[in-house]
Amino acid sequence: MFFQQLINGITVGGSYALIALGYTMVYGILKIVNFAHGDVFMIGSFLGLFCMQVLGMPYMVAFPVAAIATAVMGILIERVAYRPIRVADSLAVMISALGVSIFLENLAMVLWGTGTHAFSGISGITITTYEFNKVILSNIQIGVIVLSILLMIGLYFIVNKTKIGVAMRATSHSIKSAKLMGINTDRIISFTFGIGSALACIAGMLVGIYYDAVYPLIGYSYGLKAFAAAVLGGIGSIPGAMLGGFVMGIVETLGASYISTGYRDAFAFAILIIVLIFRPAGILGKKEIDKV
Amino acid sequence: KSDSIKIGVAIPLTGASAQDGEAIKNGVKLATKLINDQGGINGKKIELVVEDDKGDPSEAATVANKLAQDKDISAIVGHFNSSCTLAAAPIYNQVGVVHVSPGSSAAAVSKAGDYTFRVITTDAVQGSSLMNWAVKDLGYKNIAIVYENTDYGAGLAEVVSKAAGDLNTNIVAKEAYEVGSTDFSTVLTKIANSNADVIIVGGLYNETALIAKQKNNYGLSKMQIMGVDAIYSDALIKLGGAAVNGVKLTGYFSEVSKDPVTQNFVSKYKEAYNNTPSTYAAYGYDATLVIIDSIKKAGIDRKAIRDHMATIKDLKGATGSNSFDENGDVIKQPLRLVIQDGKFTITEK
Amino acid sequence: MALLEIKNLQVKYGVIPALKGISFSVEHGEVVAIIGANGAGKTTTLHAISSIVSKSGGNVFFQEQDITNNPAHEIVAMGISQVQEGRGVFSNLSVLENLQLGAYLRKDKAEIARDFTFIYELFPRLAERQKQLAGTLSGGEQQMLAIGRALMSRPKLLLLDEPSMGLSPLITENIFRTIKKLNKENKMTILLVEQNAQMALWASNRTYIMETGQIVYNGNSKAMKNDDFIRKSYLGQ
Amino acid sequence: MDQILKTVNITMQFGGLTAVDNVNITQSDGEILSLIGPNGAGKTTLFNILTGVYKPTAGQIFYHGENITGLKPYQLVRKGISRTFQNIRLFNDMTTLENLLIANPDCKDEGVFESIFGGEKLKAKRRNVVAVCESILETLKLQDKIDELACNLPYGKQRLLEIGRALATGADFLLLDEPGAGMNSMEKDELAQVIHYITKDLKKHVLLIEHDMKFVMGISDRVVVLDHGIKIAEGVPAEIQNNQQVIEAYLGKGIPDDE
Amino acid sequence: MDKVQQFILKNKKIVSLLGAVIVLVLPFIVTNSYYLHICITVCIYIILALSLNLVTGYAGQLVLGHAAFYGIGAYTGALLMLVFHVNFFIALVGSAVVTGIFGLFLGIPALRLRGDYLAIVTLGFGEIVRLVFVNWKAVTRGPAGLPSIPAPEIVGFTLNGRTAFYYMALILTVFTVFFMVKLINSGVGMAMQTVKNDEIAAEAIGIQPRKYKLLAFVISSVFAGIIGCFYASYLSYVSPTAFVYNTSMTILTMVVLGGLGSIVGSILGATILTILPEMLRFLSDYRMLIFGALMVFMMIYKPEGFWGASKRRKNIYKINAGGTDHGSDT
Ligand SMILES: Nc1ncnc2c1ncn2[C@@H]1O[C@H](COP(=O)(O)OP(=O)(O)OP(=O)(O)O)[C@@H](O)[C@H]1O
Ligand SMILES: Nc1ncnc2c1ncn2[C@@H]1O[C@H](COP(=O)(O)OP(=O)(O)OP(=O)(O)O)[C@@H](O)[C@H]1O
Ligand SMILES: CC(C)C[C@H](N)C(=O)O
Ligand SMILES: [Mg+2]
Ligand SMILES: [Mg+2]
Repeated sequence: MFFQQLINGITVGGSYALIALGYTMVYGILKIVNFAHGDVFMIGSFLGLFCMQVLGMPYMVAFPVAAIATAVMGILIERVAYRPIRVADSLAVMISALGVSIFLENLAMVLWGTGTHAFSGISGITITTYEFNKVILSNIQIGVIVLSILLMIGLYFIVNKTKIGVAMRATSHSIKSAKLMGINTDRIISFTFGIGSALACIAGMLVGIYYDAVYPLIGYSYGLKAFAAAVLGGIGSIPGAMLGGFVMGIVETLGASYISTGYRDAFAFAILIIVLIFRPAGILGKKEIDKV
Repeated sequence: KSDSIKIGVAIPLTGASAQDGEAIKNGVKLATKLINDQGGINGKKIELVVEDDKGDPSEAATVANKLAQDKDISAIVGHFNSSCTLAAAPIYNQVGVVHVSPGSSAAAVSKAGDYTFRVITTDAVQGSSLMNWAVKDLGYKNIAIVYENTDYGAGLAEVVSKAAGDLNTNIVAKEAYEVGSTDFSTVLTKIANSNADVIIVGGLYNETALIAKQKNNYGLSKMQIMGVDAIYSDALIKLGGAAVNGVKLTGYFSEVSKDPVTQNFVSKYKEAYNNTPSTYAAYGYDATLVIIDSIKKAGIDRKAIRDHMATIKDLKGATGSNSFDENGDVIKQPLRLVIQDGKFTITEK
Repeated sequence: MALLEIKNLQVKYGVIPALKGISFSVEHGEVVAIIGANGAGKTTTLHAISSIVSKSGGNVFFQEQDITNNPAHEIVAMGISQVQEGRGVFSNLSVLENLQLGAYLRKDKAEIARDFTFIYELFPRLAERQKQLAGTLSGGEQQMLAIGRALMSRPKLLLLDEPSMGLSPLITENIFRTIKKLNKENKMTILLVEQNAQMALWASNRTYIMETGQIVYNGNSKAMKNDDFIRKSYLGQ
Repeated sequence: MDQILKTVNITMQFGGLTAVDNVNITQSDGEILSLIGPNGAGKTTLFNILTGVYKPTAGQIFYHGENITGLKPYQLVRKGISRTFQNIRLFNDMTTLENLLIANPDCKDEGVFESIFGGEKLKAKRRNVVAVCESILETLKLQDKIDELACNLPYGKQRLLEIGRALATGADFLLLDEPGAGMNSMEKDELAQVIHYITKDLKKHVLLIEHDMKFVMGISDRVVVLDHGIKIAEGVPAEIQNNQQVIEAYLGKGIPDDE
Repeated sequence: MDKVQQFILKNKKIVSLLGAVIVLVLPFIVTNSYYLHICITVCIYIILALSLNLVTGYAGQLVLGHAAFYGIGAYTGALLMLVFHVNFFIALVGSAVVTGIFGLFLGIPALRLRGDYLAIVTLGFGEIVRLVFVNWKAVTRGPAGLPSIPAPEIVGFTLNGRTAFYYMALILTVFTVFFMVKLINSGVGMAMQTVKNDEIAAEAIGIQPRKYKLLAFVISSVFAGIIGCFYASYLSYVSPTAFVYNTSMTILTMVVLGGLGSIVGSILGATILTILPEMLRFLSDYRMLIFGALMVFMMIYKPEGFWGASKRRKNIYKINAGGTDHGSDT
């Protein structure tokens, strides 16, 4: 059972990781916690479903189309709700994000009803399971894990090895200084929100297909856990978000399977608190330099 | 005074239980429409005052205060979640206005006060009836319980455990999940490693559908799933597809019931909303019928309504015939249902 | 027309005016200094030119083009580069990355490499510390980095905001010599804001004096050095 | 003369970098001591060690003969050591007066119960605290900015306020890190007067870092020069100004008037 | 809003007198129990917002799990009354003590963590506390909650009318406001603010940041605990669903929307955010949709909050010391 649960944990962790990447990127650049990110994940999932169900796209098309649509939405959210108050206290932005979150949840309820929607029979992906030595693994589980690792590597490459990546890091340090380098910081910020939102959409669709469900409030618990995962790994760090997601998924799954399912989420948060007490900047986070 | 009769409706329209609140609202509206189309009660039309309690007890208290103070409101349909009913009941009872819950099945509601009624039986009734079926008639020996970690799910799980104890069967797994969970891999892996031969779900249709579907990924495709009326909803079948065929449940409402009142409800409901009613829509309908009957007989005085309601015997509704005991709890016998070819059907086995 | 021409420039912070309508110009190949007390609006002037703060009135012309409403990154692209007060280095990036960012808008790889060599010759300390995070450099080192970074964009006009702040006499001297050298040998036009009036007058051709958001005096730097009133009020002699 | 401060072989390393290398300095009673040296010489680092922000890699610090190595900044304040920062660190959301009030021991040691339910005794105490702080502000010519938020003061005034805050702690030993940075020559003159007042009238001790040689040489009794973390010279201003090593490392030849 | 603010500041005495009179005679004017209930709810949220404002607005420690303290207070009070049959007023003290201890407990990570890291820890703490309420069935009865919590009793006299609860809530609110105003303008309060502004500078003037952080956490949680106990008795029922993450976020929104670090702000924020959703009830299904949009709008419109701390202000410390100044910003 242990290995099976481990696989289960890694799969959940993979979806946390994908969402956490968005949190981490936005935080890294604007130092704000985008509380609406979990709901962007939900909308992304719905948009994917919409593409396949209503527009009849095959999943290979629906994935990029929905991801782009979600990216546009993310960019729009930043424009409307965050940009006007970027210079204000970061708590103001956080509350604005909370407003966006409430708005998106209720918008989804108005658009798609309050109920749960299935992906099966719509996505065209059938779940196939493979059994190795009593451990069962499905094609989608493999997809979630592989995709999240690939996307992380890609993102890490973008941020650390490309010009736009350096510009992102410069913007994250000081928008004013970055502007004086000739960086179009608004565009960099939009780009960041776009990427983060697209990732959330992909996560939303993978989760939707794998667990075969999406509903308007699904972003709440995924968002919360992914946020915690991003912090656990060291917010602002891309490999950190990844690692945080997996650790979180594995810990909650093992805790639930060997101790108590009722306390499942408590294990996730307990590991977060314990790790932070010993590593205040998260597992891979860098301590901020504070030269006096 | 006014030429209409006001009935309050306090249900969750946003939040995790919104889907059920919506169903109840439809049921209540249908009952109201039917009576209004016949000219209302003594020439007075019924007017609904609908309030959202979000499924949150604090909010329920606010809503209860709002409805209770409105002297024009004769009676209230509500609340849905037991926790909300328990938070709101003291307020209604203090003011002295009847509320009929269409969904709160927790044991504690029995003692909530003289003005508290419900058209759903307590979990104990359905829980033991379900276990009798599972153990005595179907012969299951090892029971796994999967329940939502709410007042409802935990309460039902307790009732089921107790019934299992009385019947000398084993509970081999008892696993909780948070409402809205989509990942049941952990729970199902645990069950796959127990030697359970049936899963009793203490939760609602959405999660039940997911459990039914996901269980196939863990080598549990043959596993029987059983539940109570909370899973009776078209959504279960829509979401669960083929995976929910064979799911067995107890309940009071069935679309295919031969009962004319039920059939009338089903056909009118389909006509009005273009989809099939869930069990909660039916309860909402019945709660309204109970109130309408009381107003018809006793007028709009709040106390008089209560006094009449306490005496109601065998009032025919969509969920069977309603009679109340001294606690305001409804007395009725559950049906046995099974899903066959994507349809809820009545069964004897 | 001059390289840079400011006409009736106004800036407000909230309701408080920081610039009350100033006009001045910088010719090709000149070093122009702005001196004045704390809070006079010197930094604000530079920020307004670079479009870091929004203007409430007036115009800025650069190479005869109205750039009043262009966004900051376009202004850099046109060839105006600013060394911020307090340096504004990217403390979480390495010295090397900071310099690379200076060349953010450039695509000419070979020329960039040449400029790296030039800057490392100008400031050997930076060459030694390429991998160090800029945030841990000392004040003087950061100032060198900030100037070096601004030069990496090969600006036509370099705006310098208090380059001597917190620097040792030797480094201050070096930096001012560098400024003169850049002006002479590389034909760079420089607008210099400075508290150290003595240095400013020495390094510049012309000087403006600002007080509470206005230009109150301007003249030839050499002449001003010998002006009794200036000596008394601004040079503390 | 009494010795206020003495460091013994203070060393500070950051990774591979030795920012302060075996430094021994002493300061006697009544003396204004200045610390100069090139940028990155380790002056601020030494201040951070003296005020407990960093723990030295090696060496000891004695204050009035007592070993204070490793004490925390807030503990050192209670021993009478206070400082200002190279990069101004005021409490920006608080007013000028509040910045001083909270530094005053009587104010910051108020208890919760006392502050809510305190009666006449508390009032009297507070009256005294306010009077003390207001007089400091007067000394610094900041009295007309008393209710201004600290962040809204001009830069030069902010530097003065930081000195005022250090004074308000009641410390006798003030470490000032580039107090004149960003000030014009008139403001620097005023600053020099303030420092004189602190040392000569209030009989407090000042150790300062400064890059303005006119200022340093005018005010200091003695000067210590650091370079690459090493003490390369120390002596009275005249000696230092003519020290060849110091000129090469730090002072430079100056810009001739006619250039 | 600015004009309103100025007007009120100018006519402070009259406005406060008028306010006091209205508040005192309210139950005689408003006989509608729903409105009175809203007023009581407003009081509850004012206390929650003020207590959160102390730790977040003044001491600068972002807390996303304030509802946990509220819940701990409610459960402690409920259990003391139900299981140990103690009087409400003793239960109130019990709740204060227990939540205070938990506040101290949560304050410890705050000593090591900064900003958003602390925020997520408090969020996690809040979730864990909720899960304990849900799963520790032997004590809390789990999700079923604790019904039939008695109303307060004074010398054999039960205070269970809406009016009685209103006055109790009012007294608690007035006391809290009094306490907070005194505290933030005292040495203790100013020390907390220095910690928010700059810990290194605070240490450099002899303030021990950890002491004041802990103090802020403890005081903040004590007040949340007290009002939690009141809530339990008022509603006569507690269940875990009242103390969820959403509640914490609502309280935080009140504080920020009102104006971080401003007492008037917290009071305003709590009042507006309690009443606004009630006024939007007519929108039924679109209520929360509009509410979310309004929240964004209000934040954009006034990022510093309705009553952001004004730029120039007087300090009460000085006034209490016998200074002649009469203005104050609270
Ligand atoms: N972001 C801001 N918000 C509000 N007021 C500001 C802001 N920045 C500057 N000011 C005010 O504008 C005026 C001009 O400031 P500025 O920084 O341009 O002066 P300066 O001449 O550069 O002074 P210094 O020599 O101190 O650098 C000052 O009164 C200052 O307090
Ligand atoms: N926290 C730190 N981590 C790494 N290196 C540091 C740190 N603090 C200081 N340094 C290094 O130590 C050396 C001394 O720095 P310090 O700030 O003490 O110089 P300083 O003499 O005060 O210079 P300045 O006059 O420019 O302020 C510098 O090379 C600096 O880069
Ligand atoms: C949540 C629902 C299933 C309602 C449930 N019957 C209750 O008693 O709360
Ligand atoms: Mg300036
Ligand atoms: Mg220094």
